[in-house]
Amino acid sequence: MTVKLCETEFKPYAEVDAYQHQALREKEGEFGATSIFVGTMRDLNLGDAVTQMTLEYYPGMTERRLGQIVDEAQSRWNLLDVFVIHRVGVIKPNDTIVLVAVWTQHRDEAFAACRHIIEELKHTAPFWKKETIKDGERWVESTI
Amino acid sequence: MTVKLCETEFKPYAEVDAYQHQALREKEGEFGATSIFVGTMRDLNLGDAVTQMTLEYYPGMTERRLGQIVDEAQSRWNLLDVFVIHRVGVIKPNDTIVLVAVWTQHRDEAFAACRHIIEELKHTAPFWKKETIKDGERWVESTI
Amino acid sequence: MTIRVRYFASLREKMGRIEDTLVAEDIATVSDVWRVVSTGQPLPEQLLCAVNMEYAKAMDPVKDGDEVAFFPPVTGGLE
Amino acid sequence: MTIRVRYFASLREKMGRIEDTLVAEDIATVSDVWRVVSTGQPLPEQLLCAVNMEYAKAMDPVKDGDEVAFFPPVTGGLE
Repeated sequence: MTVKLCETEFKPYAEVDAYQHQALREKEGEFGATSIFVGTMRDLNLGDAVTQMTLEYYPGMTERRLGQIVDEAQSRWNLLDVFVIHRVGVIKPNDTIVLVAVWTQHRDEAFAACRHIIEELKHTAPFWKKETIKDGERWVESTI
Repeated sequence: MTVKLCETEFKPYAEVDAYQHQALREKEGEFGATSIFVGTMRDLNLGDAVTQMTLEYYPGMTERRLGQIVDEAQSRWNLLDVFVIHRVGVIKPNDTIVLVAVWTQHRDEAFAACRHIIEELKHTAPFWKKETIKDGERWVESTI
Repeated sequence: MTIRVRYFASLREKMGRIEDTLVAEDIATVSDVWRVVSTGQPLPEQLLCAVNMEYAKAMDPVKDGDEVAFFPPVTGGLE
Repeated sequence: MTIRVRYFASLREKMGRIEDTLVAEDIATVSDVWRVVSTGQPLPEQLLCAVNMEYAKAMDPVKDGDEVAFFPPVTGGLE
């Protein structure tokens, strides 16, 4: 299980590939399903062109909350491994914002856990998004 | 939308990465969600150690059915792109069997479509699995 | 009329051949095709059929030049 | 007792500062902390609170040395 925050652009597929080769080497032949979610910054939100966003976080608490989310998923499903990367700071359109990868024996639990983690992350991890649009900057209000 | 069968080992994350760079170049900034499922061969099935399997298919019909599954998903959800690779022939434990990647604007439709495609594929695409175990070979019966 | 009949997986092994070419006049449905290639057996309920690479039912019609396939339930690569 | 109070995002901008260090004796709950730093305002219902980096409620107790944080609803990176 690994959770990390990242202040610069990262390549989600190279990261997953490298992680699997390292962290899951002992579990080769054991995992049958991997569910991955990648969230990417769009250049449009609420009808406005967005040129960049800044993701503020709470150093210490954000990592802790992400770890708790993964632990909760771990206790609910039989997960062989989980890997989460979340960008913080200044983010440009088409940059990856978040990667969640879950390895399990069977596909049901991989999909369920990956979905659960991304929803918990979205609704409970301390991140706040400020967008730069034509008219200046705006904090984005919470949406469900 | 691309569907392909593959007779030799493939690297799912390198494939997704390359596909996204090519096929989705015009849609950068437009997709916000990517849901990926990777199915990997396990070395254990039905309680027996499995040393390899052979995936038989119906050349022509299998590709056609996979294309229909993707088209159906496309008509049901707003999908920006879909990429599917399925191994056929002789497969070893820890080899990737199937990759499904779906790009959308929002995460709900990415998860739903990816899940739907993998279930339809599992239950309707003409593939038959023969496993090599200690005592010889066996055709695997359908399970839901 | 001429019909190409193909078999897959465990059925292929059971039939002992990968395909047949039927030349006959009294064939109207998928079920008829099976009766001929199996020398009189009824079509087993769990067997799947396709006509020209589309799933078909026992009573679906076949015509000259069609490709008919019979195979066991599909199992995918995933368990 | 001494309590470190931190603000994030739009609340940080509204407060005009990133944190306060409270030294006071009459503080028992998160709500009390807010009353002091906001000079008497009640805790807005939509504001979130944490004590020592765990989500907390208005009436949760605070003690000497705690870190208390206030922030608007989280928005994640995804829309």
